[in-house]
Amino acid sequence: MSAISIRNVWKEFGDQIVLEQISLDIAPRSFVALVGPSGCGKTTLLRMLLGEERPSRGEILLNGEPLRPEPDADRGIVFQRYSVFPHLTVLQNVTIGAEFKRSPFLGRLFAAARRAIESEAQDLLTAVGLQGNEDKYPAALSGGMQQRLALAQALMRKPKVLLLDEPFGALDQGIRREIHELMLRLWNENELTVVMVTHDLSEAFRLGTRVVALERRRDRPEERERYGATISRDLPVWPPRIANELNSHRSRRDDPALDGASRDDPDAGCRRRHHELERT
Amino acid sequence: MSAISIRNVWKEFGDQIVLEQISLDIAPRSFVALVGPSGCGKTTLLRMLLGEERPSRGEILLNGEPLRPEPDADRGIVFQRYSVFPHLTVLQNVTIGAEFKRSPFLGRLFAAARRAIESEAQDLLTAVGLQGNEDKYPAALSGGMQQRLALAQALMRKPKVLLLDEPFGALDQGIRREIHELMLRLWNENELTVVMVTHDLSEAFRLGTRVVALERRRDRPEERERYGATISRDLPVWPPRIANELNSHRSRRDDPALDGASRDDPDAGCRRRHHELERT
Amino acid sequence: MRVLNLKPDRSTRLLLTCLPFALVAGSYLISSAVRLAANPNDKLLPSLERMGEAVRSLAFVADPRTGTYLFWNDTLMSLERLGWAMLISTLAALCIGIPMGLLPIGRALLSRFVAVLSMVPPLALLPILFIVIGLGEVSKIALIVIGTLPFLLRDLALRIEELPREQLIKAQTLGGSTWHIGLRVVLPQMLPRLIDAVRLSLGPAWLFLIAAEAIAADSGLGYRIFLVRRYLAMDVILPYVAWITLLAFAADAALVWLQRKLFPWFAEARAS
Amino acid sequence: MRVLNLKPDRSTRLLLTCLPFALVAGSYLISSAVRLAANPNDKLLPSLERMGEAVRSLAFVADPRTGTYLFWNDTLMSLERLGWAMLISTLAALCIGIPMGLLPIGRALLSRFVAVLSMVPPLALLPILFIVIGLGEVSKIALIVIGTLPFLLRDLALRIEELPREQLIKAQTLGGSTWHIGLRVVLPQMLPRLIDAVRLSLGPAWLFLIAAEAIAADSGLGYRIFLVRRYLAMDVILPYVAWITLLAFAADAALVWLQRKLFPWFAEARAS
Amino acid sequence: APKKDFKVAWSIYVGWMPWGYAADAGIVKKWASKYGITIDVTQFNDYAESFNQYTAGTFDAVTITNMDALSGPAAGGIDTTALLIGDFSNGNDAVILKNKDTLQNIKGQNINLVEFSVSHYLLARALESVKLAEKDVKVVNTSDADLAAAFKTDDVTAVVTWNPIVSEILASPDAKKVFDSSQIPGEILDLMVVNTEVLKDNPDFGKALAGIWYDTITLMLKEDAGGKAAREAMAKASGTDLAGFESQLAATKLFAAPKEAAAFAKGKDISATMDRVRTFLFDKSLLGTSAKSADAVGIELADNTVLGDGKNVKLRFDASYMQLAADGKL
Ligand SMILES: Nc1ncnc2c1ncn2[C@@H]1O[C@H](COP(=O)(O)OP(=O)(O)OP(=O)(O)O)[C@@H](O)[C@H]1O
Ligand SMILES: Nc1ncnc2c1ncn2[C@@H]1O[C@H](COP(=O)(O)OP(=O)(O)OP(=O)(O)O)[C@@H](O)[C@H]1O
Ligand SMILES: [Mg+2]
Ligand SMILES: [Mg+2]
Repeated sequence: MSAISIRNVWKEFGDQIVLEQISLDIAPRSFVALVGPSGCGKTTLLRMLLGEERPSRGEILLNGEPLRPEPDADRGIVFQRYSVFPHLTVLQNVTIGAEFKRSPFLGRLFAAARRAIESEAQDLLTAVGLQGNEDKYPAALSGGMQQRLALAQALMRKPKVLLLDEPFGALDQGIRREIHELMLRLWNENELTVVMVTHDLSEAFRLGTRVVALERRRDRPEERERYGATISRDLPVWPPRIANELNSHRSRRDDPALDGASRDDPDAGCRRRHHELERT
Repeated sequence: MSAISIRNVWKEFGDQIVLEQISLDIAPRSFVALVGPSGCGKTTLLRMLLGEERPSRGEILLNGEPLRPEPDADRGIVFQRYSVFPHLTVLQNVTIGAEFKRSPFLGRLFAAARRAIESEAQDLLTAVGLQGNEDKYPAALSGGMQQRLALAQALMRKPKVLLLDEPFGALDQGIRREIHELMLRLWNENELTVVMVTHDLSEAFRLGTRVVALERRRDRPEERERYGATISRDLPVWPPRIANELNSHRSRRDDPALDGASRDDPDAGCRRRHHELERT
Repeated sequence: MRVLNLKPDRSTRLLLTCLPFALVAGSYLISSAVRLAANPNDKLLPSLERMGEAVRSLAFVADPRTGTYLFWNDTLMSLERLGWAMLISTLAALCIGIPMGLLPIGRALLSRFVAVLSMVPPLALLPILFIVIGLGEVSKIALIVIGTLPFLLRDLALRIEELPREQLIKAQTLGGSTWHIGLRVVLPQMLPRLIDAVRLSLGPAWLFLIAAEAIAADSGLGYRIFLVRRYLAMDVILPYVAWITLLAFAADAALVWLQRKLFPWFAEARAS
Repeated sequence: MRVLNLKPDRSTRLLLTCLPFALVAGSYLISSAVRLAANPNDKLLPSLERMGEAVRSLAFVADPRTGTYLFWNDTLMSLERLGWAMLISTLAALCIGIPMGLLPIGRALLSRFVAVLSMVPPLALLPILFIVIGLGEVSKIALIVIGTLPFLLRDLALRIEELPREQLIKAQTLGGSTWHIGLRVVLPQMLPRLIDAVRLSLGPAWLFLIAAEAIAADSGLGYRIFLVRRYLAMDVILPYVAWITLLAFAADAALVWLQRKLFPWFAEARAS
Repeated sequence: APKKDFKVAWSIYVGWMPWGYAADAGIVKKWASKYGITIDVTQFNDYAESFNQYTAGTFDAVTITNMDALSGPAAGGIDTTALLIGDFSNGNDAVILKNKDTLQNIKGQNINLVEFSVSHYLLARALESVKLAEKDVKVVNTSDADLAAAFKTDDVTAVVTWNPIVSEILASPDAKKVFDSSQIPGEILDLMVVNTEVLKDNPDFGKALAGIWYDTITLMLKEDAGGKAAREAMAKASGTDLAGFESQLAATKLFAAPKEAAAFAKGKDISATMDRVRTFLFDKSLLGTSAKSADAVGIELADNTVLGDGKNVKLRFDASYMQLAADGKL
């Protein structure tokens, strides 16, 4: 499966301590929402999970093994912007991952092999609602469509872990709502552990199975350099939301994602948590 | 005062009709929120109010006089982005309007004249909550702070009409809420007629005294070119919100702005209107 | 109304565009007429007829010695040199510039070196160039390559560094190797940008071509200009300069067209 | 680990940076030694001592004819010409480029003209230039100005057009006149960008300087190089070329420093 | 107002170095003030540009060879007077082959030279002497400043050029001189020419130039400290050292005395030389596109006989100023 263990991780940039003493165990198939004030190190933590940065102290394990120290196909990522390749069409953006896998020299497939992955990619595009846009370039898509494309692209390589850095931060409110549903569905249907950074508390509570807040314990200007952020809250979301067991019959229990999205006031539960978070 | 009359205005770009038959009378001190789907011509209408574009047919009157056909100091504007000057400090961004007014050759004031307008600018900065940031450059400000600065900058020249084109569209939810309050306060305290374009219905209902929706009556692809958008809804906001009469005693009636912002569920009234708008 | 907001209509615009050209042409014709009135043999500012005649005899009368039409032969030779040089420059820029911009090791190895190289005045190094690669066509092409390559390299490396880091990371999370990333993420995005850089370096390229042809050649536009400069044959020089300008303009337009045609995604992506 | 992710540490980086320089120096020394062994009088690749000696006699022994130290005098003259030329170019670019980029009328009037002008190879027009403005310092400065100004103009106009339209409208709603906007909105934002453009055009500027000095001058770095070229005095040419490279580098670094110092807002604004 | 200010252009070449020295040493100033005029002496690095400027009218006088005087200013319609004959090339110009001893071997080779210059003329004369024609070789135009370096490459096997480049090239062991200007003495003349109209209106300008020239020559040829210092200064100014400069001087027949120069100007040889030169130039269509024959541009010799079109005399040899100098009447 795909459990992540963060064990007593510190991160320093030169003299500045950004994160201190982060320990977190993430169960397989969780959806962890990471919140916290701007500049507290959320992106830094994500980049460590990605392997782009290494912890200054401590270690990160993926399924008990030390993390590969560079980004790789077992961890997918969606950024707020620049996630898709502007020079590739929508379809090519999705197939490129498979092409990398199967064609070590050219990074490109032809004929039958190409058609096979294209049909796979088509399915993914349909799943994210981009069917019919295969031959467009990303610049011709709206922001929301680009983020859907980025999701499809990331899912093509079937990563065990999906990392999201404010993926919907630049989207309009209405579009955001739609894409939240999509996100929940994708999480539900794929064997994914998700870690998502967000600024938006209601988004965190709407999507996550668990909300983790990072915060600096001491935040006076003169202390900024010397003290990093650490985990200040770690709340399971209520009512508990569990991903669909894949390949088991679907009706075994309510689909929590669809349930969450169709309740009349989806924010009610969240609000309570909000207050809890804000009471500091 | 500052009444705006839009009289049977059409706007065409080449063969494409963007707006048709727009007629609208805007009372002094109103706060008109302009909503409508993307690309329906909201910005175009705003640009005509600004004088940057001229109507193809019809006319626009400001206090009964034809509008000056170019942007001028009687109409202020705040855009979603790029509103402030990156090469000027916060303080300079606010003073520059006054400098333009008083110094036709250098566009720059010195010594006592400078100090006078600087203190005026300081007051405005305090009003928008930017005190202490006078000497920073805009790049060092967050998005929300930049928009506050843009408001202060626009108010410095005491425009009769303030035009806003999705001024808060790029802001985070939390910051948006704060700046809404600020906006209502500024509208209330300055002798302003405001026209604001927004994508966000709840924002429209939270801020406006009147919500005007633009829409294309015929929107099939083959008709797009030949039919422009027109006003499909024109709703006063309930309960009616009236700007403070300036220089009259404040307690004469409830401050509607503060009232609106402090109610427990500010969206309740709006929701009803929402439904009305969506029932088309 | 502010001058800033005065938008001349189509015909006024056309008129304004033509105005400076007309002024230059007019002042040429007048000065030329004045000088020719004083000395009918004056060579500095020949009349239009003189230039036309010179062009006619170069372009449409075969040279008795070589049997070629000098004007066209010169053009062909120069364009060939320029074409080869720019091709080599561009390919070299891609082969060296991509590793240099993409890999931290490449950057450490080359960026300073290329920065220094780009400051060396190539004309001053001609003697060494001759010794190393001889005096034939190769040396002319080499001079242009040496003159343009450092700029192309630096520009390319810069553009690669400007690529959002997110893209490179994304490519890695899709399982791409360094080679994959260079080939399928960086290279195709650099091609249109390289065209922009080539457009910018065409000016210097012409300069170096003319300089190279001035130094040792038996044909070419620069050769002819410098040859006839010995007897101040401005009736040949001026049409040649005009022709070079036209060719440069055409090359530039062709590159713009090529960029739009080959990389339809680029214009949109750049705008956004 | 992917090569892409290999980040050499400080000392490796230093080593890598020095490597190509060392290679060039090494191969020079070896070839020089080989040639000198075959012919001790070989002038093409002089030994370091020879070059040192040549520099010493130029830099630290007064010229009997003029009583000056030739090396320093050459440097001074060249830098003076270059400095004046770039100053004039820059000022002219501002005075013409801002109206050209900002006003629709200016754009209609000049943009095509400058585009064509930038394609004219200035070297080919040298004789006319010398006639029109004489042979003094002015003509050398003029050649550099003519060679660099069209680029600066086009670049500046482009940068102005890249300014968000919102800024110009905002300035108008603050009551700014066209003059105000040019002076307080456009000009200050263009200055740091102009420094970038000047940095780019310094390379061509050196080229034109050397070309001008090669034809008509009695001092200057380019003059000296062309004078001693007849004797294949590489012991003078190579140090001069190295010196020019160093000067060019220093000028570039100075401009970068200036930009950072004078326009602290620019780096942040460009990054965002 | 009568013209008082005159401009003289000179370029760096062994036979013309005295002009630069004269300007630096104050000799120019001395003679100019004697005649109440000013003379501005400008140095060019690039020879062709110097006489182009003269042709275009920017200068009143220029140092030039007899051949370029005809193809440049004279063919360009500027009536020009050869005021001073300074020297003729007596070995300063040479045909050099790589690893071949005789001129015959030149057949079929690429010859690098400055096209249409005196080198080209020398080549034509050399070919003539072994019954070859220009079609038997291939001429490649090469800038003079780069010929020394070019000869070091394998591509280049034959060059024609002038000093100091000749001695530079001959320093390499594989270079063999197979023909030089000492075999056609008196054909390549180094002149100081003046715009005829200017000279006619201002004979003092001509007198001053003659005075400057012979003063300087006398000074530099003295075998004393002053002469050596002058030669050393000229050597440095031309980018070489004393020995190099003197070897170049040795290959130059400098007319030390004005008498000698005047006599040469009046001699018969010039007529034959100029006839050869104009035929050569006409063959190369360098007498102007409209020239129908070598007679198109008239040349007036010192004895007032005219070669070619008497109605279009543009180049005149005038011995009178040299004669004045010889007679000590300046
Ligand atoms: N490569 C780096 N070198 C030095 N400092 C860095 C680096 N990356 C991040 N930092 C610093 O680490 C701190 C945390 O940055 P990070 O981007 O992780 O914050 P964040 O929580 O993602 O903020 P935001 O919500 O604004 O995205 C910041 O103070 C930042 O300046
Ligand atoms: N200068 C112009 N020339 C031609 N067409 C234009 C111009 N400006 C706007 N349009 C067209 O007019 C229509 C309306 O554009 P406008 O920007 O006013 O829409 P909008 O309602 O502001 O959209 P959004 O909500 O996306 O900002 C669009 O179809 C656009 O393409
Ligand atoms: Mg972040
Ligand atoms: Mg809009």
